[in-house]
Amino acid sequence: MDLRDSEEEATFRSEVKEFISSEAPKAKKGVSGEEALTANWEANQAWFKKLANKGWIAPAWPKEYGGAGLTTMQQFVLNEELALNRAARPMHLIIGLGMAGPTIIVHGTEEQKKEHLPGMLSGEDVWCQGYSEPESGSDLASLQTKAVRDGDDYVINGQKIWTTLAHMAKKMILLARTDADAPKHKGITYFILDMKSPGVTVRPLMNMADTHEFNEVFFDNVRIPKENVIGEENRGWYSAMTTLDFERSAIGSTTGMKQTIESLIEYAQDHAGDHTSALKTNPMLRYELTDRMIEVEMARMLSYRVVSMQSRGLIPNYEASMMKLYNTEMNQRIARTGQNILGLYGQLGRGSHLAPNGGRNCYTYLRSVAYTIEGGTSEVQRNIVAQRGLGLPRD
Amino acid sequence: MDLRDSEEEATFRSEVKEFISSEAPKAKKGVSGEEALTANWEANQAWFKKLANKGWIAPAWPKEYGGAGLTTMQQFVLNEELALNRAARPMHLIIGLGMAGPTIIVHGTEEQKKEHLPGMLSGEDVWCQGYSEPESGSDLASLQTKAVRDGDDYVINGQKIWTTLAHMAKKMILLARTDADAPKHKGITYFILDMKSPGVTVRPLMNMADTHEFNEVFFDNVRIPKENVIGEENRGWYSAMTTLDFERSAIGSTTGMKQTIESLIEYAQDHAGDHTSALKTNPMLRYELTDRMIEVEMARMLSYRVVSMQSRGLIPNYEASMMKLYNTEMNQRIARTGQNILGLYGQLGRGSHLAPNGGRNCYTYLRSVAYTIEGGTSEVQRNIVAQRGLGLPRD
Amino acid sequence: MDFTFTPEQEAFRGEVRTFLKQELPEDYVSIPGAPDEGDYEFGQAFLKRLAPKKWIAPAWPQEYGGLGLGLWEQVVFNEEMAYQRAPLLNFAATGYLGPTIMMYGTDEQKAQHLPGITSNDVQWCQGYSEPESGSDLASLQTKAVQDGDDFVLNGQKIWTSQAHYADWMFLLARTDPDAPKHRGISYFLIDMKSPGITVRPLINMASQAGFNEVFFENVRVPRSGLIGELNRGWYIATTTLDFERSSSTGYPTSLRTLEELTGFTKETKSNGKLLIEEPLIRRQIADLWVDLNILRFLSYRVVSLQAQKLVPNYEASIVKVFNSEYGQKLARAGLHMLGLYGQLEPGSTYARLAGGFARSYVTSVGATIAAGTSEIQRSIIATRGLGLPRN
Amino acid sequence: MDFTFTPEQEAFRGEVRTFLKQELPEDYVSIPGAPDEGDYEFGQAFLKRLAPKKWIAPAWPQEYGGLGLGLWEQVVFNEEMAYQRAPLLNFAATGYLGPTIMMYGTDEQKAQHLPGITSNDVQWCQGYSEPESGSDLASLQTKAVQDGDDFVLNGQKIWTSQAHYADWMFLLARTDPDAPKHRGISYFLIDMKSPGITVRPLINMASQAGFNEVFFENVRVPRSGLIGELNRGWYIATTTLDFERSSSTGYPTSLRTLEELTGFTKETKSNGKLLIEEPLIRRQIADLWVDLNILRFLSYRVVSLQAQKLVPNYEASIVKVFNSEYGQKLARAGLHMLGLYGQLEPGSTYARLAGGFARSYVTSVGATIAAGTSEIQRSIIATRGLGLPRN
Repeated sequence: MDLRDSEEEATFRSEVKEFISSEAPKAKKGVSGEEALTANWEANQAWFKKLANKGWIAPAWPKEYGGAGLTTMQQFVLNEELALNRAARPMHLIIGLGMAGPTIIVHGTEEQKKEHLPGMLSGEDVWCQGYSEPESGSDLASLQTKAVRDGDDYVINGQKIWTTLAHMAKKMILLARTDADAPKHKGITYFILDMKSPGVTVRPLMNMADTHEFNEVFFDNVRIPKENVIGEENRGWYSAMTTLDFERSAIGSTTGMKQTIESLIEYAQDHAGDHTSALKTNPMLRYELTDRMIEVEMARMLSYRVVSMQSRGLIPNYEASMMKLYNTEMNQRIARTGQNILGLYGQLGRGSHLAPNGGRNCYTYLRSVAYTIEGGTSEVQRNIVAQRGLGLPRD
Repeated sequence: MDLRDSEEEATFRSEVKEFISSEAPKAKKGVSGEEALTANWEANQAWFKKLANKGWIAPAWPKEYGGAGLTTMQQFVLNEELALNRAARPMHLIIGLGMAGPTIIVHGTEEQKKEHLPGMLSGEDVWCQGYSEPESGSDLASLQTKAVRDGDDYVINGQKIWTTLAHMAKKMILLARTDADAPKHKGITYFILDMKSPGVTVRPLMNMADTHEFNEVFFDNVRIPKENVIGEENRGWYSAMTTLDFERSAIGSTTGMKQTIESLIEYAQDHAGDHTSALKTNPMLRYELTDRMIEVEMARMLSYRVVSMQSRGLIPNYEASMMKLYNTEMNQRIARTGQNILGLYGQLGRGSHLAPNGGRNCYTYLRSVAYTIEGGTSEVQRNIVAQRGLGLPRD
Repeated sequence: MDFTFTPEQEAFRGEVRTFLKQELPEDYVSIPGAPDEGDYEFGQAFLKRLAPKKWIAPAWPQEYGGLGLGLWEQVVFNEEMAYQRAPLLNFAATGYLGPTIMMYGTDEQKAQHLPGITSNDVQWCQGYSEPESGSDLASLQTKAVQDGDDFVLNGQKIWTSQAHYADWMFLLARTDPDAPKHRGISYFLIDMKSPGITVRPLINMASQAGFNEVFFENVRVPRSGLIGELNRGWYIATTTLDFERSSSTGYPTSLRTLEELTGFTKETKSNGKLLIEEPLIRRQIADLWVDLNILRFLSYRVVSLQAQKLVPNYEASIVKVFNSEYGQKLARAGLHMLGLYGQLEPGSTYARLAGGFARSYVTSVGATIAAGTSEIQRSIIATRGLGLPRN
Repeated sequence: MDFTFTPEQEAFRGEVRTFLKQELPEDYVSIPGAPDEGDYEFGQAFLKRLAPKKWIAPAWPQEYGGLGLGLWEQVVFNEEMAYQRAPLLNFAATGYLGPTIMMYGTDEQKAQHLPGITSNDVQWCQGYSEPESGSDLASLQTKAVQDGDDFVLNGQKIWTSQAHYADWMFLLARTDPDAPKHRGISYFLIDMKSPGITVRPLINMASQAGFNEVFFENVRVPRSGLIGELNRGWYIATTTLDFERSSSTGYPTSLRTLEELTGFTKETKSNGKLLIEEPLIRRQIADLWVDLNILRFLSYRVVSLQAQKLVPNYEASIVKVFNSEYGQKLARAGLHMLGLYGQLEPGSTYARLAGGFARSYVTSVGATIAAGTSEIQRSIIATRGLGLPRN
């Protein structure tokens, strides 16, 4: 057992560090995660280009498809260094690079690879994911959007919801029902949809942070040519489950949370005099911050464990659920601690000139609620831990 | 709405106060509840005699049966004053005065009343309750102890558990099955058992506080004469559900918890120098104590509500469950706060010369676990609140 | 001891309820937090109809435009208003300023200001907080310097709710910089149209413009704008701050919200099961009800003290802590139960329960901080309620 | 980075496990807390069989009676011992005293004391705490005054575990009352049979006589009983205190307990349903497992720092806080799940899981206080880990 970098890992880490320090736009302290992405959009686009040139935009993809072919541990080091140095990560490309790309590599034809992969690898094409529907709840496979064959096309009618980035996306990976009579997992086909196709309507869903992250997408007789079916008809559910050796330790988010705590401390020390809840005079806040710090360290251990499993060729299962559960609930606690520290100023929005740290904590406070629900609720994760980790009977 | 005493209540309160101050043995600060009962047993026996002479040992019983015939609100004032002034209450008589007595008054014959009530009213006879059995869990009516008619007697075989005071008791109210074929609630008979009958064995169950509060009681061909059946054969379950207008606000226990907090504060202020966790230097303890204080005040409101309902002739239902739930869980929190304040000394037992306050907090810490389970677990109480208070469907 | 309202009080409650049902449209939905333009106009129209009934400040004496309601009748009225979520717009004036003028104002001041409040013709805002003062309000720096018959005001206020709608402001300013901080403050009334006043909105995280900064640059206040004695403003203001801690609207507001949430869990299925059939949700709902019941009686206790002419002290702090923390707990529980839909803004097609939980999740943050943080309240309870030494 | 044990380490684990399975009887039940007479004798007999394998202190160098195990091998050994609940009786000597003598002792002292520890012939107790010293150990008052070649000791120690069984004690005493408090303390070894020593048991709430008070009345200690330099005892002792914070036995101990509790909920029915089918219990069990997994890796991180010859600092405090608070949480959860039976004493017919939860509920109180309270640990984390200013 050795929690240190091996010699190779240390060498790779230096390479990454140097690359970031010479090439990445300088980031502000306390900025991480989604913030780092949008804070300085144009500089970041240039930076992503450089990442792409090195293959580090798709670090896990095989070299033959334009990736860097990194090992899991190298990916981990890359992600950790990007986060530690507050370099922006191309999170807007995640659906393309992390889901659509790997699926096309495994199930796509040569033509499909040629058509779709380059735009992903250059960082130019934003993709979105059309899985969730209003009635489907946590049982995704119950989706109702229909695709009916008509000549060389399929005609799509229906609706998706919670579609992140739909308003910026060029393409969508879309699951639609092609056989209404088959058992629910066996009548679904996996399509690639050009978002500019006639009949596609994107409508924003404004959340309580008043930001535009989610959309509804409506399909009104939208035509998709049959060349855009990935894999076999009616086997789309299984194609959608494909993933490459994607590094799952979430080390970037854990590191980001640690930086959030650090920025709160910094803020509290700078503004001890003029706030309702000053760190120095309020021992409760000291304890709260300390407990959050303990929790972040705990989260890091869970990240380490997951990457360690992956690097030994194991597939994290309930271990990843533990991490998701822990991280998202911790994120809410951090946001609340933040609000306690910032006092009345914490409630100011991003547009306000008096909002501390540009209103970032308030954004986290609002956004963190959904994290515990998206991608499997906390209760679903607990049940996975109970069943797979403890061998308890199914709920 | 008026939370103050009415004129009549105020007059009665003065009478009680005066009586306590002239007649009750002087109690130590910080002593309440079960402690007050056992702390000074002989002086307390004399005091209970005086209470009995005034009829205040059975305040709710009708005057014709030797009670004081007090209103609910007067009982409440009596209980509150006893607690506020730390006067011992005859808690060892509760099964006789609160359960057996009222049942005999309603369902008993004249002979039964003459035989059993005087010993209760004089405070001489301790009673215990034979309801729970090892296999019955929270479904009491599933009891298996059998009573078989044999001439003028019934012959009892079986076992009871969690029988408080069985080792001191003269008589037991015993539920036993007389018809094994009837539906479970309809084959049970209500007996009075002389604890000195041949075949009765009492075995202590020592709890983790190393105190003897619970017992097992075994019946091996124990004979009970038929005169000791209360009410009809096979209708015992319904007799057992009888209660008189018993004051249920638990104001004594709430007041006792407040006194526990006060004694912790006193202790902490006196011993600030020589403990691992001193109140003055540890802001966390201040906050903990404050939160416990808030909670006790909240519990008092629930007590007031219950007595107010009763005094209007209403029967507290889910309101009493709320109180039970809240009080017992709060009691655990108070005990934990106490342990945090007492530091290493908190772990010393009652026999130890260094144990603070005679080891009382450690006793509460150990005993408070069972309170949330006895008399309906917290989950049962929550379900009553959900069903009856909120009209939610049954679990 | 008597825990019931009298038949007369219950009849009054019925009257208020009937009136509100008539006056608030059936599809009326009130969203917590700062009112937007439409909310504000709707609220003003509603208050115009309350005024003829003398229900703007029904507890005030009749000579000042109220009905002289008793304390418990006022509780009944407040409960109904809060439960029906009737708009409350000039609360600072009816709650704090009016009683202050009645107690400390001259006859001229009473005649000038009280009728405009009860007729709802004049809107007020409160100018206490300043950027540098934090939780120690008495450290305020806005200065008022005597100049002939006037005072000249310079400085800045912050967190001023609805300043952009207000006609007048009542505020605290320092009139003696050399005195100990509590003894150099005076209490003023200022016409918001006076030259030198600038109002700048602060956008909160729900993108509402509810709070403002207000800047004063050589603003002249005539002597008639001074309430009570010079330099006694701190003591005048704290008398009325005690009213805020003991407000009795927390319980009915939460009652309505919890009723709706409970209803939602009884009607909504998730994965084929009613939400309320989930034991974890069932447990959470039961616990929320237990706490709400307690909150109710804690509030009544404070009123009962007031009815005995006693000044609620740490008892009011307990209500304040419990009420504001309960609001946060309820908002979080609600958002959790509503799932992803809970986070949508009010007005969105998919928003559940009109988006109220998202909004109260946002606005409940301020509640544990405004008017004395929970920490300060706990400190009051520790020293006054428990007799602990000061921190 | 590599999170696996080597095949050699796993083989060693297997060897330890096999040995323990052989040596501990099948019906062996270990109850947490202070050993009673029977437990103590059983433990001594067991240690007698460990000694020939040099497993009393396997990490010590071979010259002192150990095997010179590496750090990770020691973790493996400790994990197996803790998981099998093997008796640990002379822990203060193997954990703290031994390393101290190796680092600061003379060759004579090493020769005199180390072999007795690894052969398990000499039992030791630790004399640090005093009644008045509270959490500030350095304020200790027991005095040692030089008198010819001896020191004369007067004073009192408290919380001295197993003093009634011990042959020797290592303790701290004040040798210079005029120096600043940390600089006037020396580190002594004392034969418990010396005239003037009185041991008095303290009964804990589980009615166990685990702790003692120890009184010294003119006890003479020869010069050979002084470890290291005069007046440097505080610094000698704190070096070894760091070992306690980073002990790696918390995880395997809790693992065993949680496994048993989980097994219990899978086998036990209540009202016709398995306990584990109750969603609230299911959730509690899942959360306990998540936390336990974390505890494991937090512990390994501390070892990893030590393996790099770094001194664990706030990282060890995190483990201490988390471990002791986890123990309390687990004990409470267990008692809750066991129902009324949970509260019965070990040995009772109805006690479930051998009454272990009742006992650990009792003993877990001390865990958050002994060796630096949770508050002190949090304070270390705040200042060293977060860079916050001191309180």
